Amino acid sequence: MEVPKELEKEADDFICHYPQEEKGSASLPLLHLLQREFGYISDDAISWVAEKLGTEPIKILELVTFYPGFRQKAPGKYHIRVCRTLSCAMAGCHQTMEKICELAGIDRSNVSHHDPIAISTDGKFSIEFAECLASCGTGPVCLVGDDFHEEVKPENTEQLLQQYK
Amino acid sequence: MADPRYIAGKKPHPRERRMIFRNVDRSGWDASIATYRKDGGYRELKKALKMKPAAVTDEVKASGLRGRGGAGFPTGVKWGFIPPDNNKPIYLICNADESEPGTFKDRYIIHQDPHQLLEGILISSYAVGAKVAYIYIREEFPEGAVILERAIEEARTAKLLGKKILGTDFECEIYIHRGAGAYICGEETGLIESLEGKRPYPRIKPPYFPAVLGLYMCPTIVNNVESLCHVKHVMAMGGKKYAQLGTPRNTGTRILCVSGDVQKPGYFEIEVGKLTMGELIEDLCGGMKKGRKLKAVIPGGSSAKVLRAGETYTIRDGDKEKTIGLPDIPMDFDSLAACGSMAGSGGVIVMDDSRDMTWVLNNINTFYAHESCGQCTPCREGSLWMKKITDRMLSGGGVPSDVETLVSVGNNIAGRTICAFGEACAWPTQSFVAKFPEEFKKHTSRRNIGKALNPETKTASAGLGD
Amino acid sequence: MVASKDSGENLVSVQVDDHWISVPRGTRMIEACKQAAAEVPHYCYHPKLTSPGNCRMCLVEMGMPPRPSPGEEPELDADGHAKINWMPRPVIACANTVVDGMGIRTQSLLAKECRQGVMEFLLINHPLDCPICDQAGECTLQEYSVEHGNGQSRFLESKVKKPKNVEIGPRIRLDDERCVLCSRCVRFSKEVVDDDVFGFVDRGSHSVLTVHPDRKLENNYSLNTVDICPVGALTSNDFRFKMRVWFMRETKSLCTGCARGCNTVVGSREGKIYRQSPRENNDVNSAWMCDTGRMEYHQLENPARLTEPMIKRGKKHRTVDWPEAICRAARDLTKFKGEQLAIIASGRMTNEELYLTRTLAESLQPGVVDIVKREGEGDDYLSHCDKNPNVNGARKVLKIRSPGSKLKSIRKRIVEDKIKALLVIGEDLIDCGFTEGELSSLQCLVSSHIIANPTAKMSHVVLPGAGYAEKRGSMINATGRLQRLNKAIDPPGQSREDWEILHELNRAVDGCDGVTELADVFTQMASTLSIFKGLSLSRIGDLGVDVMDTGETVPLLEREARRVSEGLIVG
Amino acid sequence: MPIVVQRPRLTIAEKCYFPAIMKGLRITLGHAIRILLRKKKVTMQYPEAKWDDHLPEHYRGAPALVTDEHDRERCVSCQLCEFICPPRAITIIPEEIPAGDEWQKVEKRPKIFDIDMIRCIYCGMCEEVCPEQAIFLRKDYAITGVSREEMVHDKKKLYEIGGRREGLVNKWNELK
Repeated sequence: MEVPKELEKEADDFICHYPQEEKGSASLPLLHLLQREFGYISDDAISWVAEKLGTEPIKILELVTFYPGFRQKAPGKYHIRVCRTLSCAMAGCHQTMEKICELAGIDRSNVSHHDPIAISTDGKFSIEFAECLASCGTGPVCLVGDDFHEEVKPENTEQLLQQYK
Repeated sequence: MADPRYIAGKKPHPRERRMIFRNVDRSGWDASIATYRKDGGYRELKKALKMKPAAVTDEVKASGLRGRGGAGFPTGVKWGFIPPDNNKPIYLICNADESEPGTFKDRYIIHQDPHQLLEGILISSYAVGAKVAYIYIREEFPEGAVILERAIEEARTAKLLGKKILGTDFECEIYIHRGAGAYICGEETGLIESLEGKRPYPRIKPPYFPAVLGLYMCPTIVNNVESLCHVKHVMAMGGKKYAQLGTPRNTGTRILCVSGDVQKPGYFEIEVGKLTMGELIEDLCGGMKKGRKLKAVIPGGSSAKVLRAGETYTIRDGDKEKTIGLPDIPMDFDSLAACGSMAGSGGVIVMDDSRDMTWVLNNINTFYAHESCGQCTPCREGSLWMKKITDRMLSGGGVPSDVETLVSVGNNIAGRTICAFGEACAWPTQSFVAKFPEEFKKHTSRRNIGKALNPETKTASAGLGD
Repeated sequence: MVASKDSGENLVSVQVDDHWISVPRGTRMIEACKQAAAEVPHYCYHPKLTSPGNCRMCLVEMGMPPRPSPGEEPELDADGHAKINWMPRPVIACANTVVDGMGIRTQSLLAKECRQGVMEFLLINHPLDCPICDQAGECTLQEYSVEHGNGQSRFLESKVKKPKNVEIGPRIRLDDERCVLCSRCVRFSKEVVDDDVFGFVDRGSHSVLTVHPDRKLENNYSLNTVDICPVGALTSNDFRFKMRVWFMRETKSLCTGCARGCNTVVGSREGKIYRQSPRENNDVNSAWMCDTGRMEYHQLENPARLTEPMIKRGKKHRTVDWPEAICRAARDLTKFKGEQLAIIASGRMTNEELYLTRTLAESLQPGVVDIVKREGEGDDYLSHCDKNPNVNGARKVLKIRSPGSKLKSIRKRIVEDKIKALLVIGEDLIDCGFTEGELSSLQCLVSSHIIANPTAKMSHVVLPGAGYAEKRGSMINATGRLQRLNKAIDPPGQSREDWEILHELNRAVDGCDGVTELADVFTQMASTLSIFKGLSLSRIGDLGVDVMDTGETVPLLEREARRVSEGLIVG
Repeated sequence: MPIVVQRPRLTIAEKCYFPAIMKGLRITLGHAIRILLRKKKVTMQYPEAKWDDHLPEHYRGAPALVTDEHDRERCVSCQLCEFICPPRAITIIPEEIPAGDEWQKVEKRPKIFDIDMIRCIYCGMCEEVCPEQAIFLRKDYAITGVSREEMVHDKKKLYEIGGRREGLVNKWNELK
């Protein structure tokens, strides 16, 4: 794994946000950086962060597996997270999910707790359910990468996917 | 300050009293520091810096401001817990990990008025003596993090951060710390652990009270976004004057977020207790959807106990006791608590008569099973068990003993865990089963065994904690 | 209040299950209950580790005396204690400390319900594989489920599947389905041996204990995690599937791997040792021991064990009976006196054996007596760099000033043909630099060993001795503590406890030594040597007594004491 | 707590034993008459004739190991039978099922399982204690041999006698 110079610089800046002897605090920021750069957190990335922060690799693995925000496998080019919590579910997020999968060619039959992400056959889209995205008044909502979309009813899904080419 | 004008269609309801949300949906408003300052921003910071820190805390105490994160603990009292003889650094953490389902107020504050939050944080840091403040923002707000980052840069350029703020000896740095999608990071000690780069396992209290042994074992104050914004308004109005807003033990304004089966879901800033549930649903949200009747309301985020339409409650009104119905409940901390639920984080979820309560509970259980951190036994094992029972009920495998088992599992969790998550995951089960027994019986009666009553279940639970 | 009158400055009165007791201020509730004989069940709590309070098994009902408003007298009960206000919520007994006037109920309905609830939660996803699990018989999950469990399961769902039979280090296997996530192993590794390799991955009900694939659990103290694991999640490869614990006889003894003298429990059945684990002694080894020490017992199973006394005829050894061997050894040795004779004893011998060697030396009058030095690597925890378990004994009993210093001159004088006879006890001289040529030039070489070795091969008389777990005796460790070694199994074949061999030799040389049993040796020793004054073998007790001040300290114990003083652990 | 049992009060008829003796004699006489009339046979010409076909299901003959319907070894060598066995007739040495074995999931099996039939008293405790339903008392009762060694049933012999027994066992049950 090759970590670009600028990224390393950015990582060092993050480490400075915390007291010198509490470098471990920068674990989450560093993992975010690496996920932004590589799309997911690889085993190498875990070792890199551990070394950078002078901690045991298991301590980083603990975090990566705890937080659903970190992925351990490469997602599609656009990663979609559909909110499945109560208000969005009442607004029809499951139908939205089904429709997106249908349009993008994603088979979710094999997702499990340990592997929640399903990827389209062409690798363009990947999708997973997320817990509350905190916009319950405008459900169903979803995140495509860092873009937030509100009121993604099944009928709006085609338009949504077309924004990502 | 002139009265703000709002974007067409987003005009606040006349019953609202906008303070925190004053600039939300305001026409001609943006998140820049220039706009904020033009509107009188950072004046309260200047005012606070002229006072002694203790005096600022006293103002907050006098205002009666209660934390808006969920527990409703008085903010000024919390600040007062920092040991007076402390010689370790003090930290302030802004809890922007808004993850209680049904709550969506922080998003608007952060997106549209980040400087209000920064000002609140600076005033509070000054009051408690913190030189470093962290904003722990949830990962699901990537844009919010960018906006806050930009706002911090602007504030730094304007010498509102760093050393010698506004020419005084006050120094403070604010850093953004992004979470990574964990509800438990909303629990203050869980948040602190997460900030320390560990798994966000909440700490045991005693001995780890954050105000004494918090971040890096130093005194730490953790406040919700909305609470910190209120501090600015407390400074603007003065504590005593602020305390006149709302009702005596429930002062100020608060933002209610309504979602679910109403005509117009949305956010409403109201004076605490000056509005009833019925008014909220009928007047502010435009009533229930056409042809539908109100069935149930979760008044304070998904962990609050559900209230059933048609129920009556006995609450104290001064010295008298009175009996009221669901629509008459004033939306304040004490009244909702008296009705057996809680004001929590202000997320009101409304359900109409088309909803199957087992399905609703299953959705909530799925959330809590997924979000349990797994540190302590009852919550780790119980949350998934409850989800599995409701899963089975929905897919037609319910057995008569399930209802009793569900409640007893809930009872075995609530009050026996390290943090309040135990209650949060048990209360929905306890209240739903108690208040809608007929719906649960329907799924466990011998007649319905083998019939999957809700085709959505499969999608609903797929991939989440089976 | 009555209680505060008779309690000292640092004592507080606590009511446990309706009885008032006095405990030191700062005592954890769980320890107070223990003192009141109301044992509170627990999984995650361990007195030597910090308390995370995660298992929730020790929930009890707690009450406090009310805080009276100024000027108001507190309401007193019949005993003169302030009335207790019981709290509606249970609290954990492991992490909370007592305060004066506190009440604890361990048997109330609430406390019982809590335990039953937690027990049920722990069992729903736990596999029912007690017949296979090595922990069965000493598993707290088993024990508490009998005491506090439901008797039947209400769990109709499928259990969570987790990794099984995971190799997490060279000596340990992990079964995650059995794990109750108490985090004792995590805390031990981090807090006691500074090897923070354990961690939990995933979350909620799916949380799994593991190590990073690149960073295994291989420190020399790893097997302690197996001991403290309250269930069968961590099992020792060495003990795994060898023996059910209920068959084993437990003998309190010592590890003789180094001069630390860690207190141990040896588990054996029908003449075979199956495991050796640490026994708590807060003056020696806390509750731990190193992996190397645990494995020591395997030397006793060496296929090259000597099981019969032998005499060399020509180039070959032939087996003889004990009287013949002893007689021959005594006859040969007594031919030589003074400068012609040397005795090389061992720092692995017990004080009693050393004492009998001393009396033998008094009769034989050898020119030199020495022991073999055994230096190795020590660490900052327990393992000592002196690998002889009883050098201090040799110093005091055999009066050896500088162990091993005379070996060189012995060699020299053998070559010079000045030393013609050698008595070697428990040491392989070839290992210590002697050559076969040197040994073969001796006219008389009598040696005692437990395992066949080149020295035995060169000896004219070979006397098979007993391994450390096959004999009794006492030793003095590096910090000057006199401790007792106990016999777990019989020595194999005709081999004998070394003190008996030496006793027989003494008798053959000198006629009578006034000894009929081991305790007599100690009694004689106590009357001769001042440091043993007033002691007897039985008076040493299971935990030993300090007899010397060596000025040495145990790094691990010092750190532990510091953590106790900081209130992090109970100790 | 001791339980005090009241001695029953006997009637005069009971105290003199005579009716009881008469009752016994009547039964004996009845049997004698029936045999004389050849209505019932009580002597069997063992070993030419055997009881085998009449043995009840719960008959306690030689203990033996059984396999399940997939011919999988049921015994996990928990050694409870060895523990409970009153005459100490059972000797078990467990072993780990090596990696790669088809049934590795169970992890443990007996390497050696011996029952000394000279010691065995056919009490059935082993069957009762077995948590995996792996050991059963079968109908074989005529266990003979010409040497002590022959009287020790090893694992092979025990499976030979035991055969197969169907039904789900804990260790293969995914739910357990």
